[in-house]
Amino acid sequence: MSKVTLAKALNAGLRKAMDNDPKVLVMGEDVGKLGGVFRITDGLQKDFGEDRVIDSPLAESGIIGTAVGLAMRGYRPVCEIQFDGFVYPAYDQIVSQVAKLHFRTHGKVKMPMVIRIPYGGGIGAVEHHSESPEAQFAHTPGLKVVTCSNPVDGYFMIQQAIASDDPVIFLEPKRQYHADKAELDESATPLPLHASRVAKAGSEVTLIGYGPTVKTCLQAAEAAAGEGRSVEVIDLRTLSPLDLGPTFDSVRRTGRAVVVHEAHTNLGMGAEISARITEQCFYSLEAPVLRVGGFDTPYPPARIEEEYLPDLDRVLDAVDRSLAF
Amino acid sequence: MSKVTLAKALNAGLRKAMDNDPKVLVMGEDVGKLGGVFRITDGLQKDFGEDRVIDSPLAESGIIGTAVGLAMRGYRPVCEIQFDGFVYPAYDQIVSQVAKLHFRTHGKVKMPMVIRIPYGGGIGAVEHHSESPEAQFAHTPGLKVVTCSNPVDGYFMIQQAIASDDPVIFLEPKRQYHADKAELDESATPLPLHASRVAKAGSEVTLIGYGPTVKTCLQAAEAAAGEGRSVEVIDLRTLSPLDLGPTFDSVRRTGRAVVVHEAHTNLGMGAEISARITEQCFYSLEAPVLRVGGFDTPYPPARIEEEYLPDLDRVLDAVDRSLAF
Amino acid sequence: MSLVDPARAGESFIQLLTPEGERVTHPDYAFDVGTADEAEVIRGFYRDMVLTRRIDVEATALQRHGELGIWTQLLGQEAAQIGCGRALRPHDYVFPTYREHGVAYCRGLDPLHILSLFRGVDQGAWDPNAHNFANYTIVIGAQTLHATGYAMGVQRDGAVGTGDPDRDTSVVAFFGDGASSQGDVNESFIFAASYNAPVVFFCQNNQWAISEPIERQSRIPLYQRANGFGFPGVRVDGNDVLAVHAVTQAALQYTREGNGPMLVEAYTYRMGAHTTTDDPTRYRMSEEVEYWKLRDPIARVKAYLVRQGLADQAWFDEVEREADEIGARLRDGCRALPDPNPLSIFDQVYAEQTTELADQRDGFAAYLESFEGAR
Amino acid sequence: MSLVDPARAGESFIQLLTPEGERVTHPDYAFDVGTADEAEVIRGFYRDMVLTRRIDVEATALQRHGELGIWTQLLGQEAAQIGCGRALRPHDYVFPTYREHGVAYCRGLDPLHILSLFRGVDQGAWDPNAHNFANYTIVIGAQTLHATGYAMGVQRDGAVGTGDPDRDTSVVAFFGDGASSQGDVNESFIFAASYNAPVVFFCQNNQWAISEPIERQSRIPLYQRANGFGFPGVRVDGNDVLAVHAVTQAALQYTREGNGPMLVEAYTYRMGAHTTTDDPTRYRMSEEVEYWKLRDPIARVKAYLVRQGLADQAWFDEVEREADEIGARLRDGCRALPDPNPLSIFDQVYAEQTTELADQRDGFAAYLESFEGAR
Ligand SMILES: Cc1ncc(C[n+]2csc(CCOP(=O)(O)OP(=O)(O)O)c2C)c(N)n1
Ligand SMILES: Cc1ncc(C[n+]2csc(CCOP(=O)(O)OP(=O)(O)O)c2C)c(N)n1
Ligand SMILES: [Mg+2]
Ligand SMILES: [Mg+2]
Repeated sequence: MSKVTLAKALNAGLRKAMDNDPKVLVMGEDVGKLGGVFRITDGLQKDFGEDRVIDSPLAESGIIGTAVGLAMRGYRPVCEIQFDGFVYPAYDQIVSQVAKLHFRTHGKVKMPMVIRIPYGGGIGAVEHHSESPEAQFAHTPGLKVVTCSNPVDGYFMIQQAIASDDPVIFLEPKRQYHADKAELDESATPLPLHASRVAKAGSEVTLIGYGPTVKTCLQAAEAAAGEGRSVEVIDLRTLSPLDLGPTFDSVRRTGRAVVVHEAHTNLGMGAEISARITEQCFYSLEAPVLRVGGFDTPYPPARIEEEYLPDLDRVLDAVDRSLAF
Repeated sequence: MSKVTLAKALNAGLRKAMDNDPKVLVMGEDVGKLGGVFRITDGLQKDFGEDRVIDSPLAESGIIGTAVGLAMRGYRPVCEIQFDGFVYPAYDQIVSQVAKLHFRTHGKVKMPMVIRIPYGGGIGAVEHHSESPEAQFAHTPGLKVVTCSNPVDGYFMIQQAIASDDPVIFLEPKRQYHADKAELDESATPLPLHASRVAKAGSEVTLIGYGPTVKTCLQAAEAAAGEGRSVEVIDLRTLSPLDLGPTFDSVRRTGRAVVVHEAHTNLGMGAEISARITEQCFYSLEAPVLRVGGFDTPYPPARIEEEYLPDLDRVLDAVDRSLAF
Repeated sequence: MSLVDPARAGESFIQLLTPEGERVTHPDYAFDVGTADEAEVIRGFYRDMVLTRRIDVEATALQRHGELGIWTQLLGQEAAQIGCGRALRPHDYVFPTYREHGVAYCRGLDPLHILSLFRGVDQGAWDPNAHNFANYTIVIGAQTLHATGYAMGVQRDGAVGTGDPDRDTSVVAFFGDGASSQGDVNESFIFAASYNAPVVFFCQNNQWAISEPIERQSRIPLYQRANGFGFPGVRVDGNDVLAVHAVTQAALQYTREGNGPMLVEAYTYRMGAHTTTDDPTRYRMSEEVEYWKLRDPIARVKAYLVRQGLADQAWFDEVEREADEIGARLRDGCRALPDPNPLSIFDQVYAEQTTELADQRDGFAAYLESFEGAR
Repeated sequence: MSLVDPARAGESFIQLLTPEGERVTHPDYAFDVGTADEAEVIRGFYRDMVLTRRIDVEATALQRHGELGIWTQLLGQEAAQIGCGRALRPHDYVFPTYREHGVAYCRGLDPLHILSLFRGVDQGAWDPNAHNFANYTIVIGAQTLHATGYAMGVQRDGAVGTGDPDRDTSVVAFFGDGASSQGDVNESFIFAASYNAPVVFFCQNNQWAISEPIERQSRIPLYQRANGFGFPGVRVDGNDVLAVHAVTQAALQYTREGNGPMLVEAYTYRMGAHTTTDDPTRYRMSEEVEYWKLRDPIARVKAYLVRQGLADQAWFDEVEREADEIGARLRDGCRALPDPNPLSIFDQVYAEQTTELADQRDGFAAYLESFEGAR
């Protein structure tokens, strides 16, 4: 047992997956010698060689398109997109090929591909380096979409994603890469990949977060506890398929729900979660599901990103508003 | 006054816009001599020349990317994407450039561009020819997204979209191109571009549709009327910004709402509309907002698309379920 | 900025059989059938082309009769497809567009699979590994990257440059003249060149991308595109099955040996409409079509076989009879294709079904049953 | 498959001033300043390069002091940028990447605009029409299509091929060696060639795309990419400001006259890190950097000026003084840049504000005020 960051945990998880299965390949821009701009693939090329850790030409559609062919030849490519905002040149290959080949062929072609995307804001970066594209992928049938909020999940989920025979968009909250360390017991039995979990139990309001906002939600729950309010926190982990069982259970108890994400509020995950909670828990709701998200503007310049991102205060404000209904 | 199809109305609207403003250009694949595969640009190249009606090389990113440059030089490009499923190669230029240039430059660069997309299913086509990509664009700040459901709206809305200094994704329900004719009074005063409208008044359930589903909703309202049920139908027309004023008014009266679209239900427009109705009309709701959409599978082969698409029966079923709450 | 007609201009236009059916030689490429009987092979090509054309004609007719939603005719491109298809070895792998019915035929794919797609019964759901023939790809150019990635896999499997003919493998990426403008196609050139991957980029330049002439896509002959990426490109008379075979064979060998990719431009002509919904009279002159009719890929082989006395009327009749048989089989088979079960779509999205989708399926099944009950 | 070092190999590597500061001639390209005083012009280039380098050094230091979030250093690329920038006419139009600080300087853009971007105050919000210098583009390659479209607009305005030097306009698209792999860049070649648009594609091949060497992107010299698209490409010594100027001038003229696009590859070297967050010791050898230090673009001009007696120490000192002044101005100016008002973002999304967004703004304003009240 040792304490590791999310970055190290992901690196260890990738290494384990490559050790276990010679068909696993890592590919992307600067993933080789440099180990990726966030060092998530650090040392892998040295140990597994250039054939398995592939520096690609600078072309995202090329990365994903060739990964499709590699998968058809029996490989399991793990593609890195350098930053969230650079996934769009590959969007066509992802939504029209990766997502559809299994369906098109009635399962004769499988797409065991993982597309790793460092995502989200809060790192003081320039444009296109702080986006949250999850809703667009979750809206696309044929893709699975997951995100981890902590090192332990990072370690296990990346391996589960690689083991999956379906294509998985694997969203890594880049702000958390080097933020907090956690004890990692590699022998523990992980939750299934497509399961959400109660991160903190509570009884008055259900706070639903994922990826980078889980930490904010937990802090909010703590702050609320200080004021005598009991808040339950759900870490969604899987965005497609959604596992809302624990959320429904929770809302049926609390009657109130607040969804928190960095992506634009309009048509973000919060919209879907709100719609489903309302469909499934209509008679339990004491208040409409509230949403705390990025505003419906492009991601702003770094000097004001902290105002843009859902923070502790905005989450608490929403909790208060929910309770006030 | 004459009776025209949607296809003819759009053609007339384009022609009018080109007549009025020499900066308006039409560009895309096969828009010239052929007049587009749906003939929406029929005859325009003959009358306005190859410099204003531009057949492009076969590359969607190229079409939109060069249109950005043309807009920066003072032109107003109207780009045709041949079919919905072929917009994705241009997705990066649309979401990272077209949508963001105004924001990036604090308004110093305007993007008066229209991206016309024949969309939706029901025409018996092969893969990628029946998609409904509206939610992805509506989720993107900086874009405006509209869709017409009838020839009169087609005629006026295309001109309003071209006149707009913001980029407009203009979704044309291709199934309706040649379906129904309507009287077109070119001298009438149109609704503003970003306004929804009550397509049929009613009192018991609010049915919300747009583009190709408005017709289905109106038929459902009629069928329901036959069974003594009064259904109000809203034609949204504008998907971003959403104009939900008329919807909220309606739901405050009816207490029940059903949203109908062809796009996948998960994270489709219905999710956002449900979330907003619940937020704004919480105490008026007698039932959760229900959604009738495409299923969360890729668009199916043509022989079963009628089962996939929300049809009269599925809409009526949802109306019944809403009333049963 | 207009293209010189290479059929007249010559340079890098490889031809081994003239439109009149005369054999000619080329310094770099020879028609080589190894130990096989040459006349037998050429008769085989003729038969392949006639049967392919018949499949195409039947499918076009089926579309006219409402049995198919649409059909992508290959009329005029038989030599390009058969010449290439017959140069392949079984363990080579093909990534087609949506028009390679002739290649599919060479690979042994039942044409009913293709009709199934265009009828809207499925989306072309054949097993690509059954014949090393990938599924049709409709988004222009996307498959060229798939081919390149597949070839990168071939490299990783050590199946290139070993000298063992049963092991060394090449991958063929088909695309059209219009497709050459797509970012994906150019990126596939870059990846293949960068990794030295064994890909033959096989471009059927049929002069048109729907209504747009080749001049809109390129101001120079397309085979020269390869120059910009550092690998060889050649232009072959795409209506000459012998030349296409010879050039493809050479290209396959070049790539199998580990020299990296190669581009073959088969200069041909789309004699029919783009698809059955297209109306080419809106954008091209009938003289052009007439000009190309004189270059018909099948006629010249027939002329050759007749003049050389390599086949008699009985033999030609037998091929026609075979074609009739195929036609009948397709007509019956097409009409007999069962419509899919709407519920099946829910099961085909993922390898590992999700609870969400299973629930959606159950909900829809119950909904459908409610009608059964009502009846 | 390794690139020959063209600095040694010569072919199509245009050089007019050697690293040692000797003038040499080239059969096709001459340094031509028209009626101006040549020495004056070269001194001007020297000054431009020194000041540009100083801007870059100051910005790097500001980043180290936490005043900028990140900085994209141009160290080593001064000659490529000044040589090109000074060949432009005012009505030409430039589409930069994120590293063309030297070109920005030539166009008259206040460097504080650029610092503003990298400080995170805005996203590079300058008015592109103020200096015919478009906004920095961070998504690799995207701007090459914008440049091509802009040039298509120039054509439609009749501002090409008229022979009137005050009217004929060219558009310069900057991009890097890495960018050459992007679909967008290749599509821009296709569109520009197809429409004969007046674009100079100006590639600064600085040998690296972050950690990836040029060999990953191309197996042949990059300027030859143009061959595949049917327009001319040349490679110039990108560390030789005279050669870059001469070649760019010729390329601009070629495009202005209506001959269509042209590719210029400025063969140079990124002497610093990719950005201030990059650590190049992880992926490249210090010998390589040493090798290129001997080819420093500024040192060779200084050697030339000194040896030819075209500038004395007092003059060099004066340039240094100017650089110091700029440095001081940047340091003060950067720290003084006001943080944006968070509420401003809601007003910048659309030309015509939406009710939705105005409501969102009001809601957020009220929320912020609730804290004001609470204090
Ligand atoms: C990305 C994309 N854009 C547009 C289309 C519509 N489309 C189908 S075929 C075609 C023309 C293709 O021309 P070419 O590549 O020359 O192939 P050909 O049809 O002549 O065989 C077009 C524009 C498409 N299928 N995919
Ligand atoms: C589409 C896209 N993918 C990835 C990146 C991340 N990125 C920024 S700069 C860079 C390397 C660019 O190399 P090159 O084109 O040679 O330009 P240079 O930085 O050397 O000037 C990369 C990969 C990006 N900005 N955009
Ligand atoms: Mg073609
Ligand atoms: Mg570079």
